[in-house]
Amino acid sequence: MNLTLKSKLLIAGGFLVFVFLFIPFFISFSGRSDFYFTLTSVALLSIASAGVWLTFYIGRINIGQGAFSLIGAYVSAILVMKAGMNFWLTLPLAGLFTAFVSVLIGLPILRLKGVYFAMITLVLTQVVTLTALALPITNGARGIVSIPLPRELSVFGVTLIPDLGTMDNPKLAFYLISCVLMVLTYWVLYRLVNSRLGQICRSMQQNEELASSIGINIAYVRIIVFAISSFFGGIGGSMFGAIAQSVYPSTFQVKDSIDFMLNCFLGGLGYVFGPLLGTFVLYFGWDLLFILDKFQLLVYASIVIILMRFLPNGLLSIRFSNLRRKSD
Amino acid sequence: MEQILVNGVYLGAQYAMIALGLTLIFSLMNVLNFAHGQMYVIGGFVTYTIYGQLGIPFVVALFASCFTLAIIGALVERYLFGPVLKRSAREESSMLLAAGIALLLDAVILLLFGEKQRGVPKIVDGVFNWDFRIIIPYDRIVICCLAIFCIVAFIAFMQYTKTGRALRALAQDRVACQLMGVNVDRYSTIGFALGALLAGLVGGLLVTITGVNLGMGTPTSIKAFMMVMIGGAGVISGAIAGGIILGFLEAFGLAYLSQYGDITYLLIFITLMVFLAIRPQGLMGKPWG
Amino acid sequence: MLELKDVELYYDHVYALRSISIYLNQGETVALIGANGAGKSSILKAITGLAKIHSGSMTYQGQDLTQLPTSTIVERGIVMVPEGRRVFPFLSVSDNLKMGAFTRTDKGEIEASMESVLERFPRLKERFRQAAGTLSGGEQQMLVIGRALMAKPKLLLLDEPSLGIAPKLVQDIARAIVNINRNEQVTVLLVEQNSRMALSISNRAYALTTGKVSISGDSRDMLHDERVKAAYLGGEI
Amino acid sequence: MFVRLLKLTLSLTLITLGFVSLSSAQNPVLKIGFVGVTSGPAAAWGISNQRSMETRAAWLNELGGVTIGDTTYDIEIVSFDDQKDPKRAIAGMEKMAQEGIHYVVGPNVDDGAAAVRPVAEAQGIMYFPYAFPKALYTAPASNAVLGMIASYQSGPPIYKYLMDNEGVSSVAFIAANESDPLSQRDNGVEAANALGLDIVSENVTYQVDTTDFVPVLTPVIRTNPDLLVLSGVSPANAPQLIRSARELGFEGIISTETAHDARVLQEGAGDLANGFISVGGASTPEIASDAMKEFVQRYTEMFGEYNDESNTKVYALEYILETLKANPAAIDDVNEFQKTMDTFEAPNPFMKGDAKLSYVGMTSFGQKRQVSVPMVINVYQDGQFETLFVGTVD
Amino acid sequence: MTSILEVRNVTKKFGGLVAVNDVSFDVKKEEILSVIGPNGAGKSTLFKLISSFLKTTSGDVYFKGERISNLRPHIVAQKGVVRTFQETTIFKNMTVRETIIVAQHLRSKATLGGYFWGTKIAKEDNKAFGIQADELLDFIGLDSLRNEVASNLTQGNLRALGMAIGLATDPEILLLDEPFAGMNPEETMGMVDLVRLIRNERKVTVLLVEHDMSAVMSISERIVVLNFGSLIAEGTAQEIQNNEMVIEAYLGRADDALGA
Repeated sequence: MNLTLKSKLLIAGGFLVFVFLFIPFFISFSGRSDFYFTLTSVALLSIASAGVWLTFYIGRINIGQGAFSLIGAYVSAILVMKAGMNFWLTLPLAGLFTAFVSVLIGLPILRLKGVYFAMITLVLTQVVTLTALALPITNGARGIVSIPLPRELSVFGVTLIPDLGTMDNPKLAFYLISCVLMVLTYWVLYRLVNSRLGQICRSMQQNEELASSIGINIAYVRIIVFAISSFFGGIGGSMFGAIAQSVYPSTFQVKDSIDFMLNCFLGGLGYVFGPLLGTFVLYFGWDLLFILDKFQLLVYASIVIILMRFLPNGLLSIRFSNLRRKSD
Repeated sequence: MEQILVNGVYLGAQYAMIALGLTLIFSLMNVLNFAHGQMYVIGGFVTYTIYGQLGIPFVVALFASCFTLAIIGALVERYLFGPVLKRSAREESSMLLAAGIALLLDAVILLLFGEKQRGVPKIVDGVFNWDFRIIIPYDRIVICCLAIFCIVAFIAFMQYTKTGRALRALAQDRVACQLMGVNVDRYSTIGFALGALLAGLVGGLLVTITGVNLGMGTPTSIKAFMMVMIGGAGVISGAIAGGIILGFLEAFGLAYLSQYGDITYLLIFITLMVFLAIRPQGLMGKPWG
Repeated sequence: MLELKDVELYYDHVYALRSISIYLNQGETVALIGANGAGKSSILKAITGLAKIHSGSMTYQGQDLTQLPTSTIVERGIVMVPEGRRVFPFLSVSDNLKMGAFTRTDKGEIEASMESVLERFPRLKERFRQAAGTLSGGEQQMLVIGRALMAKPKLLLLDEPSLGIAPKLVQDIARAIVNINRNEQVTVLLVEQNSRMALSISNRAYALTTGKVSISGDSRDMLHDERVKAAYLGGEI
Repeated sequence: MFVRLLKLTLSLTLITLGFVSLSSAQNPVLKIGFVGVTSGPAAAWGISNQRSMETRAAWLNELGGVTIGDTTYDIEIVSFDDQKDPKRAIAGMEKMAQEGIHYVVGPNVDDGAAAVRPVAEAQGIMYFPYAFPKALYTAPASNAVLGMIASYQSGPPIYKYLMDNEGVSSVAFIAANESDPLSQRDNGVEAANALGLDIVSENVTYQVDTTDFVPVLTPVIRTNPDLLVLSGVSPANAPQLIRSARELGFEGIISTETAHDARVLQEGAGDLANGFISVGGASTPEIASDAMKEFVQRYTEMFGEYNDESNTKVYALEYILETLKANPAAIDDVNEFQKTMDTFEAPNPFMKGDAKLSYVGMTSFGQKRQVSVPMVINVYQDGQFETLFVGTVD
Repeated sequence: MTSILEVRNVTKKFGGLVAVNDVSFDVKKEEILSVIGPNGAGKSTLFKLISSFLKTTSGDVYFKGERISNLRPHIVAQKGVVRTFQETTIFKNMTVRETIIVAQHLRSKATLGGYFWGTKIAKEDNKAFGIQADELLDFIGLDSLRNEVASNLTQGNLRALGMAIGLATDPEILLLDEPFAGMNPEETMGMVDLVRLIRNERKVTVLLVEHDMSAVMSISERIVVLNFGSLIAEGTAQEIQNNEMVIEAYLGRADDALGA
């Protein structure tokens, strides 16, 4: 697992080529254009899952990411529909607003640990859904529909993203943009985990008392990390709203929050790219099992349980346990 | 007003019973059993099949539900939770496992019992009506009394039998329990089976009033979590208190807040969040850690 | 009655016991003394099966103990009073005592045992219905000893019974241990830091340092041994 | 461990491949899609939908297939469980496009139907949702066809009928706190206002997962309305609501604008459900044709138990196939299909008499984006639905 | 010598139980002071009160004249009062070197954002952390184990690591929680030397809570004895060894010995 810089760059480069060149080629070659949406979903959901993973990194089980994704989706939708803003401007705003909300909520609840934190976040998803149902600005249960496709984004006259509404294949555009966001997210996550902040988080995950005894302001770091994780959730949700061109209180639900958590577990909590792999396997797996018709859910659930039973530390742990066996 | 109190008592009694099983499992294994609601639904369907479909007396159906769930609970503990808890360093793994089991049971329920809402014939006909101030159907009175009786019986069991005592002791100190000669593995299984049995019992009782469908599982689990959190995780008296409190909150909220739209649950949830942020151990729980 | 030969035990990578050999005769009181972390408690854990030993043998009344689960060992009559008193805090005194009789099937005689325990520790009778967690340290210590007696032990293992208890109560407990040993014909293995107390009520003793037996012999002799005093009150190393 | 996992996946793949190869037949296959909810709390909606399609498809195949233009096709139903999650619904619609499917039935709920719109329009898919938002069917939206009678269409005639025949003058609404029911309630309130009914309660809602409705209904029943409307009530909740209302002493009329299953009502509410008014298809004895009776029988044989909701849900497939027959060019071109819709007319096989299949919706949507299903208003009586009256939608 | 730390009438109650009862004493600059007492005497509680991991019921703790009781623990650490834990409290899954690098948190000059972007200050910091970590590991004698995961260390090495964590923060006063518990005589001797070295070379004041009498006697310049929450004696090793109350508290009273 101690890869040299060169091989790391090689892997990263390979991944980028795979995502941005190989997959579009493969899809146009095979004609499986339905994979675009599936993979776009994987990319966006893995962004939100990355946030959940980050809260695990400071030792908290977060079953509330759906709440933040929903907030993000609504912020963008409202800004686009009511203020006529360009979607690409609302995307960061959605993330920031979500982060702001998470700070307000995090201040009291981040003191809690274990099941208690998990339960509050689970309730949080419900609270946001119910709030969306009750508020006039979210249009209640009727949701916000017919949201126009994102307009073009240009900086100093240079068009960065063309107007998606006039494109022949917005699916490819959404796929590429989502993948860019995903790559950015995991780049941030990787930098973060491998920077000093990552070390501090790990020290807090393992022992908050000792961390505070060496002068780390644990309350502050917790809030920062929670805000970042919610930011990811908001970004993912906001993009989803843009693709579906509609947002409902049911766009993200308790089930989604639980799925985000499962993605992280299944990929492996010890690995930065665990949530990415977990999201891919779970989401794609569900799609593949589509051929099983009414046994789909049964087989899916069985596989989750079997994985959990025999690989309690996540899918990525296979690779390392093999490596270790060899080196022994 | 009288009606609200009556509604509160009825809701409280049924909720308390749901929470009891969950809290029992939590106290023994430190596992939040996400599949508790699904177990409740299975209980309902078993009673439906035996009492509603085959026409066998209700009491027999109820026992069959309890028995089925006890078996399921024991198997789940023995072959899934037990090994995973032993092998995995993270206690969170049990949460994923529980979520997976919930999914699996959902799938099994759909395949075995179908998608429709099911109901059974009323066990008692008629409605008690006191001058329109208190209106309560007789079957609700019967079920409410049965629920209270079961709660009392459960407390008595935990309080006065050797097994009950061992389970309570096990929840407090596993090692000391071993030193008393308790086979902790076997008693963990018994405890889990008992928790599942309670879920099945409530499912069987309530199918006579609310019917049953496969979608009830997850919402029931979440409600049960809330009650357990209000009262304090892993404490039997806390589960009962949590259930009764939630029952009354619902009854009052629905009566007085209904004209403002559906904000009862929003308010209950927000109150719960604030309450837990201030007092994470709940009303009667032990501080975490 | 009980014999340990060359027992070795380690947790992860840390040795707790290195080649421990001790024995107990029927009816004796034997003390294990030594500083914190010397391995005294590990010996008791090994005997009761709470910790699995890595090598060596343990026999009790001629039978091998090493492979048995704790519950079976308790059924055979080896009962341990754990360190730190470990009462079941939310159970009443009466329930705690009843838990002690968990392995017994002779229902009728359990009542009699209860009577005799309450007679021995009258304080427990006063608090019979109270939750054990509300008792004082000394009372809790009496409770755990009483709880162990409820199992009708043949061999009683006591882990630091005087720990954190007011000096006045230490006497009561010491007296109770002597009494149990004599009147109930229970063999006692006593682990103690309060070496003066332990040596004065035992027949023989082993002193442990870092997982090994360093001094052993007759308790009376050891009570006056300068080496023992040095190990406890320091001075020059 | 890893080997074991591999083996498991391998054997599963083989099994599924086996299934796929078994289902191959002589005729070319015409795939029709279904995207809807077949698991979870709302599973009943989607499953009755899917099953009615499968029953009809198997029946048609047994008769030798469907001839469109010069070719005779076997019909294959490809279904996708969207788990009532709009995100999954989009994936499902993409999957349909991938399978080369241009005609899809579903989704079953508002949010899913709204979410799949961009995909359907981009991919050239006509879809037949069971969701009522007008935005889905009015221009510029072009590819959605409402598969049943909308609440705002069936509500007014029901209220009118009840006003005229039962002397109803006050009405109370109750709805689940969810998209579909709430919009149906709002439509109902509007309609009732227009008719001059006295609305005594309209704000009360309940959680979708409520199992005990007594506390929810208590304040509504206190207002003592003549008519209690259960807006957009799901089949699971209807019997419970009816039972609770009756037990609380409500003696007026209870009605809804959605379709229900007699068996579920009987089990859940027994005699208390007598007089419950709902909207149904055409299986009531008064109007059911022999074809409908045979359909019910085949459905029951295939799946063990009939679901009365399927009365309405059998139509979408029939419309798709009949329209394709009328214009074979539409088989892979939805523009042709849309052109045909304006003039299409065919006999309705499921109804007695000379009822016609045609597309309607001009009044509600300004374009023909709704199947014309007989608006059969049923009343439940002792385990059966009886026809109260039959209306039409234009 | 001046007092660097003053404990003034500190009392801590848990419910009805008085764990620490009106305790006052001073710690002088650059001395080694031990707090001893039988199990349950309130040593650990006192320790937590000084490092602000627990809030006092009444009374205060002053560090260089400034009140530090009831502040948040990381602020107390920033001021230069740093505690160690017993061996169970480490970052289990980090290597020894990593642990020390994290522990130098208080020396960092760059902001957290700076570390993320890899600014110049952050890079310098990281470099300095590495160098200082290696130095410190040399000093404490763990240099050969620098890449070992902490949970694989032996008890003695863990204790040394704990001390190194404390030292990495550059403290003025180091509070050691039972540094000799569970060690054999050789290990204890090594640790005693290390503590002396820390004081002599790094000019750190040391306050330790300990069980092992022989080690305490040999290392401490002064000793404070607690029994049942109260301070019962204070003085040099010699004075303490001859104090009747102390002997009684430790060995039990003469009349505990009932005679067989």
